Amino acid sequence: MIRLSDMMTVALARLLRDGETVFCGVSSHLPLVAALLAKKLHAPGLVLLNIPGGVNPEKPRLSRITSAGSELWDSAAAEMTLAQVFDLSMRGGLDVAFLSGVQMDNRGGVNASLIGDWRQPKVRLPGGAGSAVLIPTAKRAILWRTKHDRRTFVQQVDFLTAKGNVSDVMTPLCHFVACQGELLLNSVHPYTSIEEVAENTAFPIRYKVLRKTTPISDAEMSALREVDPHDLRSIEF
Amino acid sequence: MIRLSDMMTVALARLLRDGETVFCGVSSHLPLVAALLAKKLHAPGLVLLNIPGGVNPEKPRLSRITSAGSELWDSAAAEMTLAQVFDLSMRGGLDVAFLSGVQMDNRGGVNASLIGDWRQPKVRLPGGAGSAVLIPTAKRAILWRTKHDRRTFVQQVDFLTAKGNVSDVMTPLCHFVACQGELLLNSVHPYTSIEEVAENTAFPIRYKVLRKTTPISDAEMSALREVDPHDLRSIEF
Amino acid sequence: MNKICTMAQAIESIPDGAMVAIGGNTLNRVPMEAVYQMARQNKRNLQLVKTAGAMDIDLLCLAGCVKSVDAGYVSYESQFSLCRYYRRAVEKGQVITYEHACYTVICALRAAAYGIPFMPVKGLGQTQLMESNPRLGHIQDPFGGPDIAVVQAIRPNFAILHVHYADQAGNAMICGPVYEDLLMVQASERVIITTEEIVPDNYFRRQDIKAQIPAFQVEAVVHAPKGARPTAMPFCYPVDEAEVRAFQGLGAAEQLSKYLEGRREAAR
Amino acid sequence: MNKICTMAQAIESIPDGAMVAIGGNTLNRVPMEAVYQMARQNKRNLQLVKTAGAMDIDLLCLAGCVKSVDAGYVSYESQFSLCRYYRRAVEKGQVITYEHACYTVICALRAAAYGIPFMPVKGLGQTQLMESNPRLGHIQDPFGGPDIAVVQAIRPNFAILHVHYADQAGNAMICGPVYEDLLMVQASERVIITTEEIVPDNYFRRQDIKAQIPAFQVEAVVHAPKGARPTAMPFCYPVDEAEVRAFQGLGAAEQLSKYLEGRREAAR
Repeated sequence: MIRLSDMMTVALARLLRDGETVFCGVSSHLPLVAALLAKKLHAPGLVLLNIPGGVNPEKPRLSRITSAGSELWDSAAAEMTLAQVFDLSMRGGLDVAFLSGVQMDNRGGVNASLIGDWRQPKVRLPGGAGSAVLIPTAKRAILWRTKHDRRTFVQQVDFLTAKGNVSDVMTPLCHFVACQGELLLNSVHPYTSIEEVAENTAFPIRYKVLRKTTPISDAEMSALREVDPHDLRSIEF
Repeated sequence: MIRLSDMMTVALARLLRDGETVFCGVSSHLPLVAALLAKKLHAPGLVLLNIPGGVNPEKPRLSRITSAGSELWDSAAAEMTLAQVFDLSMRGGLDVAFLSGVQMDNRGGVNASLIGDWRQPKVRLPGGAGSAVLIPTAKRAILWRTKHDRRTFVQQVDFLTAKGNVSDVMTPLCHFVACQGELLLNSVHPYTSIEEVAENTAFPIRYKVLRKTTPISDAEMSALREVDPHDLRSIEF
Repeated sequence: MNKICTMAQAIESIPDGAMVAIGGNTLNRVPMEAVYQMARQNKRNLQLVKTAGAMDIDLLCLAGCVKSVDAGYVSYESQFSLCRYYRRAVEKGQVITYEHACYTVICALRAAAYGIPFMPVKGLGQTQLMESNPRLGHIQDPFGGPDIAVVQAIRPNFAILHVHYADQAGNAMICGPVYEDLLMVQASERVIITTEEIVPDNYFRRQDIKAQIPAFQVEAVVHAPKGARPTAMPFCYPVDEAEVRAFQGLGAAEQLSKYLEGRREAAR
Repeated sequence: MNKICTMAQAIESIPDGAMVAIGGNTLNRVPMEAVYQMARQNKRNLQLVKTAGAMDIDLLCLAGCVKSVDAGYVSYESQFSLCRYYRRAVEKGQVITYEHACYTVICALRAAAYGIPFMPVKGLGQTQLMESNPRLGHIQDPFGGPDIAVVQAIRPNFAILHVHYADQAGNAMICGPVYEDLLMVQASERVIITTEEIVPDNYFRRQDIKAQIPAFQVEAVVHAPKGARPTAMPFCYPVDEAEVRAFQGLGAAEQLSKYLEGRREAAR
């Protein structure tokens, strides 16, 4: 039995390349573990950037409560404040930003702000954090969301918090990739089907070649357990 | 026999008030000693800011070569980089900036840039350093110049490097104060006369009340020797 | 000059309606004891400024202290979920949200620190923040490039920070992540420091230990051991989860004063 | 990744015509060994960027390496007097001066670091710099305030800094005054570090010692003990006055190669 959180984390890790600068923000345990996993597996030179400003923390003991705490600073070799990490992205030097949202559409639009009309929101959401500037400036903005349902993957977002260089969207069911401004289904995870994905997605599912996501290898699983022994990748499930 | 450098330094120190933030830049040994003297005498809460970024260095051992070296950093309690010191002035938080120039006119204009036309300068001077932004933004810009001659105190500067909140100009011969945009003679130093000042000044000398600069007291002289035992205040004489 | 005072005295200096920047990030190194005191003193119409806030903003919203929030993110992380008092206040129209990217808060504070009216911001591409937040706009590039977004300066009346070490004059030092705290000092008119420890006068005059915050920028120093609780203080204490949950469980504003009284007792 | 290389290799990567920001200030912590190497390699048309330069700019002007200088101040201090080779080159029209306030250099570097085309600058009031320096201009405040001066971004192709400690990956640390060095790292496309000491790989992974310059921003690391000489290296060595005077006494460019050869011998 493959766990959704494991599949998502491993699939995200595979998207990262050696030497890339990768930013993980608040409430981002799952991609944080994915970045650490990639570093352990195939991307030892990956540069992890974060809110507390610790560049490349070495085997951090992650906190269950926050992905913006000093545990990402303590074992870092260098300091780069959040402001400087944003600056890096603004001048074109950030390779990957991991971001999320409450609604996403198939044009790469993200809503993390509110439900309803912005003049009088029905539901006030947390806000996009870095999204509005990172999604347009990071070379690749990778979106992730631990829920895959029709309330999340919508025809049109209620409010456009951000849009731009979205390259991938990872969900518990599948992996979308951006192609000429449209999100195409790239692969469905081993335990599900295109029908289940379509059923839970409010926008039309389109694809070029339909793949199954490669199952988690033993090496991936054991590395995953090592970088995340307390299973923080699963706290949102 | 009063030395010109001693008189200038003491007279500058008297202009500084307790609690003021005071900036001294490159090649500024004399006002640097003046600020340390004021701190010792009547302004213990004066905050000395400088290029290396040491806030309020404690009894620094000044260097003969530079007023921008680490000796102003070592014994400082806090760090404030040059960029931050400029920022402070920009937002209205700098009380006093000490600045100099090669030409000054009686409207508070300063030239530290060049002699001749800027398109093809006859003489290239060092440049105004912080002048162009500090003279307009510091609450009081105090000018000082260790030469008092007609080439320095001109009718009109060849090039306007900066102009703005000049409050005082201190020379080896006298002290000008700004009054409604004009430099008026405030006092002549004890060893000279208004005639000598006028002879060495290319702009007309005007004043409201003509004073003699108060001579250096014994307390001032002994404090001066203490803060500047190696006589760095005199290196430009 | 000795700037040490009580928390009550320091917070009394903040008038209703003030714009207040709060240090720390989410549940990390937030000056919570000062936040409690603002609620106890029943401040009104505060304009809060923060990149990423959580319990601080949530509590002040529950207490009815808040007029507006400039922030990029207002929520707890992971299992602590959303800020429901904040949400409720916004949804009822009691609190105005100026929604930013965290970075536009940083840029707005930089503009204030640099004494300029606005700051150009790269990267605000397709986003409705441009229409919903009046502090954002566009400007022409005088050197011939394309138009660029700008954010208006935000100059808080107060910054409140919790630090590890401060001396009585106000020289102060944060260990570990600084978040936007140092920028808030530069950007704000007045600075209140709450500190785990008061250190002797010459503590910072050493080559290897310099205060990041110079005394002359600080107006008040409050000795507040555990002053960040229940948020985490790096190298000192972790998040007090029970305390956060107790707060989240209050439900109504009426329960808050009892909670705050309890916190006062705990601090003794 | 091991980024250690020789000074010759590091400097060879700089093409003629490059814009180069040089660390340090006046005669303090300037990467002089790298400056010597630029002269030895006979670079041409360099565009130098610095707030306050002295022997670095003077030497490169004598060597004929310089096309333009963006700076607020170019001179020695006190008894070392003016940069006469620089002056001569400017007066002869061989070198273009973009005269700044030191702060507009800082603002221009900030603009580059922040990825924006220009930076508003408070305080450029009545100054002919506005007409003589094409990198300065004016802009309207879109929020209704008065017009404000702006400076165009300066994004150097290279920053060259001399530091105290660096590891082979490029993590680097400066002790004492940082001047504009850290900003230059953020603003520049490529960064060359020369260092007094190469430290082991895990040297910086400690709570109290963090590199201020992260490895990923650095392209080359050169082990250059005494690499700032004859300028001062805080906590290491003072200005070598005799050496500065020897340089000032050279007179003509023909003497320079012998001086540089002598410096190479001394560095062995």
